Amino acid sequence: MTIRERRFSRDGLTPFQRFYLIFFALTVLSPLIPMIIASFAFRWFWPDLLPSEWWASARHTLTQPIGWDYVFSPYSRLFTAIRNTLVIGFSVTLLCLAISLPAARVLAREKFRAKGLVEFFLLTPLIVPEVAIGLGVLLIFIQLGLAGSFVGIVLAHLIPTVPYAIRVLTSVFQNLSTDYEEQAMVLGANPLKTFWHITLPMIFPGIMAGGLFVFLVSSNVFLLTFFVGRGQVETLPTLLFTKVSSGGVLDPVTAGITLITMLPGIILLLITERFIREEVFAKGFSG
Amino acid sequence: MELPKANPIKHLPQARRRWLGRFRIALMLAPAMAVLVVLYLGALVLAFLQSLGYAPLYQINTFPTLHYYQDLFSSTGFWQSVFYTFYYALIPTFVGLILSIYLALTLRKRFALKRLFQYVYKLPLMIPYLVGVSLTILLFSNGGIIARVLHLIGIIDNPVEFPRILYDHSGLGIMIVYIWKQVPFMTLIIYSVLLGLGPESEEAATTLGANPWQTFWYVTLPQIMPGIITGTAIVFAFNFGSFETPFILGGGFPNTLPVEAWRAFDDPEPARRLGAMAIVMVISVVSGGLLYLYIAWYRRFEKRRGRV
Amino acid sequence: MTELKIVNLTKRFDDSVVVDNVSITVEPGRLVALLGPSGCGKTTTLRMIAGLTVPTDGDIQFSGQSVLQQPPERRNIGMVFQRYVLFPHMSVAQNVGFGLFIRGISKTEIQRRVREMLEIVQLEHLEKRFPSQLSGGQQQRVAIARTLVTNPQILLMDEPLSNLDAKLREEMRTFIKELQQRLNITTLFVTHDQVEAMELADQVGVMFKGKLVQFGIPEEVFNHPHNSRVADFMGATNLIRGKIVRQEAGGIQLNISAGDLLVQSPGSHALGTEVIATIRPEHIDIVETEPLDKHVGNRFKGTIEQVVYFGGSVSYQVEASGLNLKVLERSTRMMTVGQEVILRLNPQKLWIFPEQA
Amino acid sequence: MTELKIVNLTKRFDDSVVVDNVSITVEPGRLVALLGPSGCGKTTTLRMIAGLTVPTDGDIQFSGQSVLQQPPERRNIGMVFQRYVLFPHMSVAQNVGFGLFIRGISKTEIQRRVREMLEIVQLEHLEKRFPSQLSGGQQQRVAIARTLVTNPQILLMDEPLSNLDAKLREEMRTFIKELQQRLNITTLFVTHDQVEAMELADQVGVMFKGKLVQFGIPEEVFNHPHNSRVADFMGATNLIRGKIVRQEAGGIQLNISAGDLLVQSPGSHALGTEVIATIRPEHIDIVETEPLDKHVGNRFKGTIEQVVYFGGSVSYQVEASGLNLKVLERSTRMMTVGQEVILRLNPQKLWIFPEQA
Amino acid sequence: QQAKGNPVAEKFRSDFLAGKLTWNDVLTEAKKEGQVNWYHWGGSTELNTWIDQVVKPELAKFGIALKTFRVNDTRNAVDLVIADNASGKGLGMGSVDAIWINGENFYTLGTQNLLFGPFADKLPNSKNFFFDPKEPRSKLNTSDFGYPTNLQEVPWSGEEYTCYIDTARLKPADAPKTFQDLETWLRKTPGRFTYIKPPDFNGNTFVEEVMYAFNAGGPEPFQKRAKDLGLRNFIQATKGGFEFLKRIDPFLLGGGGRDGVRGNPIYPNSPDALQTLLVNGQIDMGCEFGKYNAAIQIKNGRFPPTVQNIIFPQKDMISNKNYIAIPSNSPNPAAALVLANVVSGIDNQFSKLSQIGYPLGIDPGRLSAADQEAAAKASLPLPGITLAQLGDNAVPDTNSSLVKVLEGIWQEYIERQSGKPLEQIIADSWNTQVK
Ligand SMILES: Nc1ncnc2c1ncn2[C@@H]1O[C@H](COP(=O)(O)OP(=O)(O)OP(=O)(O)O)[C@@H](O)[C@H]1O
Ligand SMILES: Nc1ncnc2c1ncn2[C@@H]1O[C@H](COP(=O)(O)OP(=O)(O)OP(=O)(O)O)[C@@H](O)[C@H]1O
Ligand SMILES: [Mg+2]
Ligand SMILES: [Mg+2]
Repeated sequence: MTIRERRFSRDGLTPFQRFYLIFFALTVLSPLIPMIIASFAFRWFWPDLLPSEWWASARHTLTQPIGWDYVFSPYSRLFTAIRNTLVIGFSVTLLCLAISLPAARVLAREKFRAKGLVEFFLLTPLIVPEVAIGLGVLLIFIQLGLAGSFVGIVLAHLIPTVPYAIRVLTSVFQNLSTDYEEQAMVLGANPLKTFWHITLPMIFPGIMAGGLFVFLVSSNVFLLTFFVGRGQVETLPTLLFTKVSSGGVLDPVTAGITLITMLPGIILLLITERFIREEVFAKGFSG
Repeated sequence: MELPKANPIKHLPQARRRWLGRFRIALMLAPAMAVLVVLYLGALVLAFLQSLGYAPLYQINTFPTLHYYQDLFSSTGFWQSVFYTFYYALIPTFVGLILSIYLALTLRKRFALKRLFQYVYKLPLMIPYLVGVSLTILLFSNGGIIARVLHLIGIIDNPVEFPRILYDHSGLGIMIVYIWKQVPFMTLIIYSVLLGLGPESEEAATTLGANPWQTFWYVTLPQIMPGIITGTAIVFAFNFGSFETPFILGGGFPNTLPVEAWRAFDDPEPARRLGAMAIVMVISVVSGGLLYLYIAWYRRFEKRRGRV
Repeated sequence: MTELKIVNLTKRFDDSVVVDNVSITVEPGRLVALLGPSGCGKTTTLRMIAGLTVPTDGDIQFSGQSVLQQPPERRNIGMVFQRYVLFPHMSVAQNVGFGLFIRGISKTEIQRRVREMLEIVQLEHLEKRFPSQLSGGQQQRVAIARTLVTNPQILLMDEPLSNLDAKLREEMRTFIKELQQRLNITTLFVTHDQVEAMELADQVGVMFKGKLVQFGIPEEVFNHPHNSRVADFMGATNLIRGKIVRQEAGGIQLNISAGDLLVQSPGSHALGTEVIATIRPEHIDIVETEPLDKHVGNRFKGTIEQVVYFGGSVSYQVEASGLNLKVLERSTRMMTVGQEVILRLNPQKLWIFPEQA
Repeated sequence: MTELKIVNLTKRFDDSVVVDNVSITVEPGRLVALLGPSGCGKTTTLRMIAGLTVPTDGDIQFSGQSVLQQPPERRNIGMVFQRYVLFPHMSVAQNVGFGLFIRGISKTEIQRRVREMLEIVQLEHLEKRFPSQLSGGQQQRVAIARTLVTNPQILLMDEPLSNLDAKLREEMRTFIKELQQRLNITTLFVTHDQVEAMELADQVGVMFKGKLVQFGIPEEVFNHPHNSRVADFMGATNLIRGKIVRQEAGGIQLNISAGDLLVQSPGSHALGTEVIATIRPEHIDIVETEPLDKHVGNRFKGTIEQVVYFGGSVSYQVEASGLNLKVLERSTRMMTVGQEVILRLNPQKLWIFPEQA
Repeated sequence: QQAKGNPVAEKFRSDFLAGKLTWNDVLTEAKKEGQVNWYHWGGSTELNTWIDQVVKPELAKFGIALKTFRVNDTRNAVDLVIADNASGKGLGMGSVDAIWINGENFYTLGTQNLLFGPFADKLPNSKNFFFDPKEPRSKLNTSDFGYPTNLQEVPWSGEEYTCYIDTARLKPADAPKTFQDLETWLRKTPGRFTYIKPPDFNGNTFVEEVMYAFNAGGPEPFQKRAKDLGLRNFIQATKGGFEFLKRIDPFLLGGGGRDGVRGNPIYPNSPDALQTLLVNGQIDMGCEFGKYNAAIQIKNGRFPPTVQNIIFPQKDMISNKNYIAIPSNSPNPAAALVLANVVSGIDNQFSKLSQIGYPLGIDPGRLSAADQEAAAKASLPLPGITLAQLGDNAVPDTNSSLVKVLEGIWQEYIERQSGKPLEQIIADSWNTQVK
């Protein structure tokens, strides 16, 4: 850009906007630094900005693993929690997509009586608080013997995820003109083949976006897991809850687990940013 | 009398298709509906029955009784809880909305490192609230990083002098977590609506003589309203029903309704658990009702303006 | 070759009748254009033939056989959509081969026939490309190839050119004309562009609000519209009101504001009937100076009121004793505003129809 | 009335030059059309004039005053966008009144002027409607009304008709022409449709790849293209290669495949230069029988190879000793394929330009 | 009303309780069961690690896989037992084999008849405990918060409510020794102390100690069941204590610092939160369960080395034991018995003491002299005080039927600052909690 373009253009940032972006980036990123420091601390008392003794120098003086040694030891149950989080997340994603796809397709394409009612009902879980659902679901699951089981948690996670999935997928189907499917039918494809060869590949990015969203919600949900899991199934959020709910200072283990808990989200973000297209969201949430 | 010419062949496929179609719609909706009806609606119904005194699980059956609601409404703690619940839910929604709108508008500009920033700003969206809680504890507690920095530069002497942000009824810590986590969410929604809008209508306003502020106020804002409504509705509903953040960072009794519900449910005394269900019902009805009114109001507003 | 016949076809959506008792026969190997303004039910008619929409009433027959009971994938028709509708996740070759692939034809056979088809549409060099990498005209040609590769018995085209720009549209028009003639495939072609219909069709059907208003060969429809709506739609904007004063072998004598008008239009009308005569702008001659045979034909003195230069042609607005006529000429000469001229309205090019409410 | 002058205007995006050193002057009250294929930089030029895009180089002057430093909202221009861009949340009246409202004008005054403007665009009965309830043409008229109500000094229109269908487009063309002449507003009109440019413009600028290739009155540009790209773009598809063999007062003599060709085109060329001669299809005459003055003018014997009926006109493809020429005639007579004819190429309508690499 | 269990497990129980089985039979049965689900409070990384490091391999030797469930609150495990039972899952069918438990939760299981049965004296390692009711030292083994254990749980750890100070700011000599001292000190230096908020049991215990100290009769009436004590006596016993708590409320951390001016007193929610306040220098003194707590925290870097224990309040330091209980619907009852036996073994008790500072649950009086010496050696040095001092000042816990009542009074009178007269608050709480 020439100087003139920079001077007159409104495409660029104003100084305040520049400051705002930097401030925002800092609020997101800068807490990570003390968190990393905290995870490597051993003695870190007021008012020191840096620990007076580090994990590395203290770890061999004790009989039990501390700090990162503990985090990565089997005693922390971290890997169990990660595994559970992933297994639950993927199961929820698959199941949720499987039941949301047909519903979304119907909602996007068909007209029928009570459609408005169905749509409204499918979205209300978004606005009814998790505690309300959680306590009730727990009561049901206790009766069904599903409390504290994986299946129970997966089913419970469907409640907050199905509305999102349906919303996103409905907009995906709405964006997909029926022309393609009709063209395929005219070319001789029966409905099943049409779905497999045309519809599915074409909505794949949308499915990915929806799936990601579902996975994200599932891996972030604490309360339902906590209620329904009854302490028997530990995921990253419940593990972290145990650590931070005491209200004390952040010890190195908690700091470490906090950092690890961020990882799935960061990895997901890195590999999938291109799928979380703003456009998909636009349709999903502006209606 | 002349019989109407029957033409069954011609009308048969049509009739069959329509019937099949109706059946197909029901079939395709069934799985999702079933899950939600059984789990979600079932949960609410069960909670409702319990709140009315029907709980064979605890060998209690005084159905129907409004006793638990009466107890609830007559305690002052409950009304304080209601106040705090609203307070902690509304302020971050509102503040977050303003921050999000500005961030979304800023994001449309061209700037260096924009791609990178697109990743950075979405980060809080991707990680659990508890991580936000954890970060907040580290930074904002009385002996936390910020207090230490203030000490270093000589503003405070002792952690006691640092303003209480956590574990306090001011709820600042709770709101910080909410805002930190929700601004990216609302930004994403508003930004995506803005992208769908394109710059054209704003440019049109500009060529008609509107300055940037007028353009925003009269042209951009009304058009991103749908995004704002959905975003704030979801965020408010979430905050209203959020548990872990006020549970950990809140100031203790009286805390938000969800925390009170949890406390009551956690009580070994079964009768108190039924009280929890009464709280739960209040939360659901208030949150659902409010959002219904909000959206209905918005619909009417839009209808008056000829949209919808 | 297949004959396409639709009989009393009707489609009702909710309460509105979108296609109203339409009957058309497309003879084997012929191309019929369905012409009409936006929303008149053209697409709906086509979709019913394809089986994508179920008719409320009436029948559709391919070579005399009703196909109402067959789902679209079994009707063996080809349909080209307005917006090409290429499958974005498939290459050109895959798009073209899709219909064959679905029929379980062997890979080598598919390859052979796809290549053959791409040669016909002159896109053999692009077979590896994806739709997003093609221009509009190329996309449309792929869409046509994809449709034709399965040897459909009927070809349906729904405004296939309306998304192309002017230049491309003309090229594709020629291309489609040639192709259809070469393959001799029974075709129903939907458009809202008269020129397109005229150029391509063996016969033209004009639809208004779900009804088939006129059906015939292009010149007939073009020059002899059934009513003023058709006339207007076909671009015959010169409508002259008059009353029939005489009727004889040589033609019909009208009394119009500017005097008398002789029309050589068939049909018989009662004397005194109020009618509308129409003549296309390009069928009016402008004579600069009074010719010798002063009293022959329909001549009117007029003044040029507006000149619009269209490049190849010039359009004049001429006011002639109460008549306001539009005249279109090749731009080999240019007249100026205010110039006095004489208009000659060829009686054979004039056409009358009853005045409407 | 304001004069619009752009001087050496250049815009670079990243590394590509999108508008390259373009200079145009639009005289007060005149309408200039900027014509060019998609992506040639027309919109960018307009946006720079409006202030929506900052030029890399060059100047923009309104009545001699540079406006570069003024933000768009202070330039007092009116801009009509390709996709209307009405504010969906405002009624027609609110849309039209927006520019006045922004200027803080009183409510009653706004109401008066909006009503006045809506009368001009003949939409007074729709003022309460919302954009989504209007047809394309109505929307475009609202967009124009909205733009004009503030009395802009310059009017910029970016392909305002390209989203309308053929019939509407023609109507709107006339409407815009009349309006612009009535209001006498300096206008720059962008289009990729030659006919539109010809019909509307006082002067036409042709752009290719960011460069202004030709600028002049419509007839000039239409009949005398500077090079074959312009010729092709303007629809003059008959390109005849030849070599200059003689040059005299009466014209230039070319040697072409079919014999000799006389061209009365200005400019001097070296003998032996390879050139291209062009003539528009509508400027070629077809003579059915050999006329009396046998040796006068450029005459070539040919055979009709294809006949396409376009309604008002007929297009013939004629092969004449190696030349393949397209001829467009009014459809007052019809010739048939295979018929032998004589083509007459009017030397005054022929035009030559150097052959390009 | 226990749900019916599966026949195999039921037969095992009746045989075992009838003394028909040898310990080897139990081991065989346990090996068949193959695993054991132990629910315990999981808030201590040291304990979690120790269980995984020590108990797990120990059980593996018997062919039993130890699965531990780290619950946030023991109540969750109790709920699970209740829910399982309610849905008809009896012995051999539930999900909880063993719970680390005491007080109210045990009381809940006991009153609902959801315990496996009197097994404690039938374990080989029961030799390490006094169970004979005539022996006064058996009291902590047979009575849990005043509720008889009936041998349905076996002790595995003991604790004492202990306070600590940071000597960097408060010299041991200046540290309060009684609650009167505490008040004087607080009025001099307001804000330097606070206690954990009830209903956390650490908070309850502080309140209980205050009650003991301000009751003329000392701890004695608080050992009685509510029904036996009576409301009138209860008011008598608690009034002074609560008035004291009310008096110091404005002088606690954040409390305003003057009589009649209530600021925003901070009652931390948990021991962790309390420790944070101490480490940040916001308070100089704190109290919680854990004889060895300060020592361990110093060792693990959480406390600065300047922290020391003090004896406070003299003669009123509550001491108790906690236990392993087996619920009536334990899916692996034999393995649960083996677990209970293993953790009450001498070696494991010593290891627990030395490695993570959890005091012995077994009775030193039942150990050989050599073992007693080893125990002394195994225990960590206490900063500032001695084990003997702790023993001298120990008093028993409050009866579990009274705990809720105290909790309710505290919440109403202190936390919610109710304007009602104290006696009425006490009566109200009594009436809602005592059935
Ligand atoms: N599924 C439907 N439900 C209700 N009305 C419909 C449906 N499909 C079409 N219509 C209505 O039927 C009428 C005719 O539609 P159709 O698409 O056939 O018109 P068309 O002649 O193809 O117009 P265009 O030239 O704009 O494509 C329109 O008024 C349209 O709104
Ligand atoms: N903001 C931009 N950044 C980069 N390139 C741009 C930008 N805006 C336009 N261009 C490029 O500049 C070229 C000219 O664009 P412009 O919109 O001016 O073309 P146009 O002549 O209006 O075409 P059309 O007829 O399709 O509207 C195009 O190749 C386009 O891709
Ligand atoms: Mg159509
Ligand atoms: Mg453009």
